[in-house]
Amino acid sequence: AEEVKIGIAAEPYPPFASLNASGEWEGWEVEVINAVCAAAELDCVITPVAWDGIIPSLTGQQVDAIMASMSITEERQQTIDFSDPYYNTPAVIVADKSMDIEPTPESLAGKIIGIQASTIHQAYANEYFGDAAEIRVYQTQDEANQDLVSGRIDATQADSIAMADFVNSDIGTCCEIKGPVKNDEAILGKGVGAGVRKGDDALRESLNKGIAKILEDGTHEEITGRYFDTSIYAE
Amino acid sequence: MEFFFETLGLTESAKLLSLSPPGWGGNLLRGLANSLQIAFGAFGFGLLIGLFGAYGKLYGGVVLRDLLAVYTTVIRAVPELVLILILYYVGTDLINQLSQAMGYGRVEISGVVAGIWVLGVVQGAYATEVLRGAIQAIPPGQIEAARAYGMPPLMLMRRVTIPAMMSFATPGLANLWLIATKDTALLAIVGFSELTLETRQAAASTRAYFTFFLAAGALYLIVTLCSGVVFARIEKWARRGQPSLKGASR
Amino acid sequence: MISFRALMQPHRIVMLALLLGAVVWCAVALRWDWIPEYAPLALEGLWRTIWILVVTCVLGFLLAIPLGLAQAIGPWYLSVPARVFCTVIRGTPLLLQIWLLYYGLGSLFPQIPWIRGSELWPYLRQAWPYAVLALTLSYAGYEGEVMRGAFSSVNKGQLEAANAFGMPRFTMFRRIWLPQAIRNVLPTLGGETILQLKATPLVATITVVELYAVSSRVRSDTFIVYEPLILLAVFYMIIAGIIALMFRRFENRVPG
Amino acid sequence: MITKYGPYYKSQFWGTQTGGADALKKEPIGTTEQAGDADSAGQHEAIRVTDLHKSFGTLEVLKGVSLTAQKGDVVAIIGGSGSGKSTFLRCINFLETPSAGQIVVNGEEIKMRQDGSPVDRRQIERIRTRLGMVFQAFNLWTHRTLLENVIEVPVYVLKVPRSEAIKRARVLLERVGLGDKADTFPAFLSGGQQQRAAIARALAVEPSVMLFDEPTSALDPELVGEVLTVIRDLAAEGRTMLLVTHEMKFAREVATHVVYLFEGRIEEQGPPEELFGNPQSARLQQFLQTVG
Amino acid sequence: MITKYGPYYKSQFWGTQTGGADALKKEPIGTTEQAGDADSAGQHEAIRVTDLHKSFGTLEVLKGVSLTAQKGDVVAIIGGSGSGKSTFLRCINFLETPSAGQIVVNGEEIKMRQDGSPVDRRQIERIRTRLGMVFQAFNLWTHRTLLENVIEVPVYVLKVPRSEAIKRARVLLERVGLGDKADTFPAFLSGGQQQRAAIARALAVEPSVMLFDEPTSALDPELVGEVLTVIRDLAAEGRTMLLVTHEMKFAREVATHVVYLFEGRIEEQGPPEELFGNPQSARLQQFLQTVG
Ligand SMILES: Nc1ncnc2c1ncn2[C@@H]1O[C@H](COP(=O)(O)OP(=O)(O)OP(=O)(O)O)[C@@H](O)[C@H]1O
Ligand SMILES: Nc1ncnc2c1ncn2[C@@H]1O[C@H](COP(=O)(O)OP(=O)(O)OP(=O)(O)O)[C@@H](O)[C@H]1O
Ligand SMILES: [Mg+2]
Ligand SMILES: [Mg+2]
Repeated sequence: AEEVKIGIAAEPYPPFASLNASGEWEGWEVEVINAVCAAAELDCVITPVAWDGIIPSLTGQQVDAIMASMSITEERQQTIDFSDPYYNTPAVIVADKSMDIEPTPESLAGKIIGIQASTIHQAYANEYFGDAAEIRVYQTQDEANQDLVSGRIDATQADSIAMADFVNSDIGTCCEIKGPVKNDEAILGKGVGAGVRKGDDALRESLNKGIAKILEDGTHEEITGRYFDTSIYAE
Repeated sequence: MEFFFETLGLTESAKLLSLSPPGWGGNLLRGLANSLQIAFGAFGFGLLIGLFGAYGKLYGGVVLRDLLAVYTTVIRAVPELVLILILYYVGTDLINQLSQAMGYGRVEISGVVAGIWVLGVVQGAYATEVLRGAIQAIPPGQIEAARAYGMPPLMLMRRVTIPAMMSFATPGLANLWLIATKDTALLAIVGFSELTLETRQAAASTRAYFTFFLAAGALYLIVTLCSGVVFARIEKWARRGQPSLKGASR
Repeated sequence: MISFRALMQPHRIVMLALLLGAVVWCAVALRWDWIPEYAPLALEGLWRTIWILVVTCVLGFLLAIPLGLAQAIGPWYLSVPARVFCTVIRGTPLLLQIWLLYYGLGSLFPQIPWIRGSELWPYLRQAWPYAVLALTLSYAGYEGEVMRGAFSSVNKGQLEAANAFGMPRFTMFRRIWLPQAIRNVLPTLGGETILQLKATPLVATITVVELYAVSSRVRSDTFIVYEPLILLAVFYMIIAGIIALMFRRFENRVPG
Repeated sequence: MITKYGPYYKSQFWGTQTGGADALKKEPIGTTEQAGDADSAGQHEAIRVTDLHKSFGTLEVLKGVSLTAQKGDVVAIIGGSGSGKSTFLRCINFLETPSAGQIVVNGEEIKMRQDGSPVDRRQIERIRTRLGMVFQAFNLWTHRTLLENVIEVPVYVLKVPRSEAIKRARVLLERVGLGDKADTFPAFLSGGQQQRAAIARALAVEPSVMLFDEPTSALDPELVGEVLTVIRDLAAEGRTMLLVTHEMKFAREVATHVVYLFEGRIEEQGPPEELFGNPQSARLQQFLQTVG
Repeated sequence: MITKYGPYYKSQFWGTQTGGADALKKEPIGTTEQAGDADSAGQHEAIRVTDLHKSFGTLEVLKGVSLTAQKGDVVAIIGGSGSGKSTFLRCINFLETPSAGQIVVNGEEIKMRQDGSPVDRRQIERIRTRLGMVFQAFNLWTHRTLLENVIEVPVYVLKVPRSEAIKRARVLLERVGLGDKADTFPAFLSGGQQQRAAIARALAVEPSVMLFDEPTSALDPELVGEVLTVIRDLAAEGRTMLLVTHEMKFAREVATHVVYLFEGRIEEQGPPEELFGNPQSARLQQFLQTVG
C-alpha cells in the first residue's frame, strides 16, 4: 500500500500520545492510529509535528492526515476535512473542593478560569463564560492545573479524561470535578476525528472505513479498556 | 510545596536524567548537539551576510542601501516563527507543486538545511546592524591610513576594519550567538528535534517539568560559559593595544 | 521623515510598486473576514505588547548601565556578581526564566498565608508582574554585556580630558563616557530592542494576552493559518520600523 | 570662580636638580591651605614637585624630577622625544599615578598612598579644576561641538550659568580665531583648529595653573605668535604655566624658566637666557646645536 | 619593488598660480604610462594637479589650486591653519574626493567622474601604493604593534616576503630611533614616537612620491634635524616630496620649492630663497613677519 504520513502533535499529550525515552510514541491514540491503519490496510508512518505547524504541514503536504486529538468543529472544517470521530469526551469544570461552584455561567461569574490555548475549551469558555468571568490562557493543561493548585485561578475547563487523571494524582487532591458543561456541538464539536486535506476523499474514506471497523470488531474497546475506566466513545 | 519537594527529591530526578532509556539524559544531549549544529551554521552564515550587509549599508550605492534597509527592517521585525512557517511550508509546498506539475515526485527538504537557511537569514539582519555600529566606531583615521597606502577593499576589511572593529562588535556578536543557540527552538515547528523540543517532550511525558527545565537551563548555561570563554579570548585579543580604562574614572 | 522627492527615485518606485502588488494580492487572495470580530481584542493585545516593551526596555536599560560599568571597570566585588548575572540571564532561555519566575517563585507566594491575605495578593495573582520582571531582567542581562563592551571601548584620551579638568566622576560619566558609549552601540541597541519586541510573545506562556497571543487565538479559533500571522508580522514591522526610525534619529544627532 | 590678580607678581623659580631623595631638602609646608586661601596668599608656590618617579612596567620614565614654580611663572619644559615631558605633566594632575614622589599644588599636598594612588578622590577633583590642561593629542570630545566642548567644564563642573558660559566661550573661540566654527564637531576641523579649540577649552576654566603639552605643535608661525601673546597675558594675570614645547624660540620668548629633561631626569635648568645662551651640560649643548 | 635612483635628478618646478580653469594651459600627456615605466622615464613630472577645487558642503576649502612637481622635487606647502593644506594633500591620493580639477601622478591621470569620484578604483589603489603618506594625526593602527604597522603594507599590499619586510622594518625603526619599541602598541608611545613610527611606516613602502603632513610637529629640534636628513636622502634618490610644514626654517632648508597657500588659493610660490628672502604678496610678508 502507499505510504501515509500521520501527523501527531510533537508536544506529548498523555495518556493519548506521549514519548518514551527511547523515542517511541505510545498511548491510547497511537494505538488507535495503528489499529485504524491496519484495519484500513494503510501503510502508516507516525510523524510528529509541532502543534503550531500542524495544519500548514498538512496543507503543505508534509503529512497526509492529522490524528492528534483534534476535535471536529465547523471552524476547522472550513480549512480541512475530517473523518468520522474516533473518540468523544465531555468537557468538565474542575475547581477547589472547598469552593461551591457549578459548571454554569452564573456560578462562574467573577471567577478566574484557566484554559489551555488552541483548544475547543478556549472557544467554549470565551463564548459562555467570557462575559462574566476572567479567562486565562495557558500553553498546556498542566500549567493551568498547577495554577489551580496554587490558587491563582479558581477553576479550569478541560476534557473529562485528562481531568479525571489530574484529580486522582498527588497534586490534584485539592480539587474535584464539578461536572460537565452544557454541550454545544457547534463549538465542542462532534468528537475527535482525523484531519485530511480538503478534497482528499480517498484517504478520508479509507480512514472512515478503518475507524468503523475497529469500533465494530471491539479493537477500540479493547484499547480503551487498557487505558481508561469508562468508554470514551459516545454517539 | 509538595510539588516542589517532589522535584527536589533528587533520586527521582537522577533517574529521569540518566543517559540511557528510561532516562532522558541522552535525548537532551542529542537535542543539544542538534541545536548547536544549527546554531553554528546559522551564526556563521549570518556573520557572512552581516559583514557584507554592513559594508553595503555604509559604502554601497543608494539602491543597495535601500534594499539592505528593507532587508534588515523586515527580517528583524517579522517574528521568526512566521518566517519559518512561510519559508518552510509555503516554500516546500510551492516546490512540490512545481515538481509534481513537471511530473516528478515529492521533494523532501531537510529540516537542518531549512533551519540553517532561515535562522542564518535572520541572524544576518542583526549582524548587519551590530557590525555597522562597530565599523562606525573605528576612528576614521585608521581606515584612511589603509586607503592611503592603496589597500584594496577586501584586504582593508580583513587587515584593518575587522580587527579594529572586533572590540566594539564582540559583545553584540556574543549575544547573537547565544540567541542563535536558543532560536533553534523555533525549528521544533518543522519537526526538528532540538534541545527545547526534547525538553518539552520529556517534561510533558513524565510531568517532571522542573527537573527537565532546570536540566535544559544548565545545559544552555554550560554552552554560554564555554562560549563566554571563547568570546572573552577574542575580545582580549581585539583589545590589545588599547590602554585599559580601569582607573580612568579617577 | 522621508520627503516625497526622495521617494521618487526609480528603484524606490519599483520597490513601492512591488509592495503595493503584494498588498493587493494579500487583500484579494486571502481571507480577512475574521478581522472585525477580533479587532477589539487585537487592539488590546497591541497596547499590552507596546507597554510591556517600553517599560521593560527602559527599566532594563537603566539596569544595564550599572551592570556594564561594573563589569568594565568595577572592583571585583561588583564586577563578579554583575558578570554572573549577565551570564546566567544570557545563558538560559528566556522561556525558562519566565517559567521559573511564574511557576517557581510565583507558586511559592500562595503557600504563605499572610501574602495571600495581603494587599499584594491581587497583583501577585496576576501574571504581568512576573512578565515585566522577567523581560526586564533579560534585557538588562543582554544590554549589560553590550554596554560593558561600549564602556571599555571609549577612547581613553576622551576620559582623560574630562579628568584633567577635575570633572567629578559622575559628571564625567554622564557627560562624556555614557554618551560616547551609547553612540558606539546605538545600532546594536536598536537591534536588541527589536529582539525584545519579539521576545514579548513568550509572556503568552504565562497567560499574558498580548499581540501574539491574540493571533494564536485567531488561528486556533478559526483555523486560518497564514492570515493572522501575516497581519501580526505587519504589526511587528510597523513597531520595529518605528523603533528603527527612532534609533536612526538618535544616531544622526551625533556624527560618527 | 574667577580670580583676578591686580599686580604682576615677580616670579621666582627654583628647583632641585637631583635624582635621589637624599639630595632633597624638603621645605616644611606651613599649613596645608584650602582652595581659595592658597590663591590669595600670593607669596606661595603654585606647584612643587619633589622627587617624582614614574615607571610603566619595567620602563622607568621619570627618575626623580623635582620642580617648583611660583605664581606667575612660565616654566618651559624642553627635551627629546620620549624623555618623559608629557608623562611629567600628566603626573601633576594625576592622570598617571606616580610611582613615588610628592606633589603640592597651590600649597595643598596631594595625598597619595604607598603605591602612588590618591587617597582622596575629591581632593584630586578639586585640585584639577584649578589646573587647565591642553593635551598633546588635543582630546576634544568628539560627540560635542566646539562650543559645547568649551562650555562643558564651566557649566557642569564649575556651575557657571549656561548663558554666561556660552558668552565667554564665544569670546574665547573668537580669540583663537574659531568664531565661525563654534557649532562644528571636532572631526571636521583641521589640526591647528583642533589645537586652538583645545586651548580655548582649557582657558575657559580660568585655571590658576595651566599645563600645556606642546600647545603650538600644529600651528603656523602667525598663530604661534598669538598663543605667545595669550600666554604672556595669562602670566601677567598671575597664572602659572608649565609648558612642554619643541620650539626653542618660543620657549626663549615666553618662559621665565626653562627645564631641560633628559631620559627622565632634569639635566639642566635656569632662566632662558642662561640656558640657551650658555648651556653647561654636553647633552644640552648637543640638543641645542641643531637649532642654531 | 624598490627602485633606486643613482644620480640626483636636477629638480624643476613650476605651477600655474591661478584660480580659474581658463587660465590653464593643459599640457598634453604623451602616453599614460604604467607603474614602473613612468619611474624610469625620469624627465616626467611626478605630480601635476590642475585647478583643484574642493568644497565641504557650502564651505569651499580649495578654490583652484594647480601645482606641478618633478621627480626629486621637495615641495614645501606653508600657510595658515585652516588654509587647506591637509585637504590638498588628501585630495592628491583621493582620501577626499575633489569637487573639480585634474590630478596626474607619475604621468598617469586619475580618471574622475563629473562629481569627482574616481572611475576606476583599481587605478586609485595602484597609484596610492606609490604615494606614501604621513598623516597630521599619525593614524597608526592601534591594534598592531609598531613593527606590524610598518610591515603591514609591504607584506599585504606589495607582497614583499614577510621576513624581508621585517628586516627592513627593523632598519627603518632603528633609523627613526624606535628600535627598542618595535613590539609596543601605538597607544603606549609618546607623541613624537608615534610621529616617527608614522614616518617609518610611510618609508617602508618605498613610494615614489611622499606626502608629509607636518611630519615634524611633535619632534624636538634634534629629531627635526634627523628627519631633514632623511628627506634630503630621499630626494637624492629621486623621490618626490610634498610636505606641509609650519617650520619655516625647516622649509627653507629642505625644500626645492615653496608654496604659500592662503584661503584655498596659492598666494605665492617659488624657490625658498626668493619666497622667504623677498616675499611679494602682503599676506605672505605678514605671515613671515613673526618668524623673523
Ligand atoms: N571633513 C570636513 N568637513 C568639513 N570641513 C572640513 C573637513 N575637513 C576640513 N574642513 C575644513 O576645511 C578647512 C581646511 O582644512 P585643512 O585640514 O585642509 O587645513 P590645514 O591647512 O591643514 O590646517 P592646519 O594647519 O590647521 O592643519 C578648515 O577650515 C576645516 O575646518
Ligand atoms: N602608557 C604608557 N605605557 C608604557 N609606556 C609609556 C606610556 N606612556 C608613555 N610611555 C613611554 O614613556 C616614555 C616617555 O613618554 P612621554 O610621552 O612622557 O614622552 P615625551 O617627552 O612627551 O615625548 P614627546 O616629545 O615625543 O611627546 C616614552 O618612551 C614612552 O614610550
Ligand atoms: Mg609628549
Ligand atoms: Mg592640516
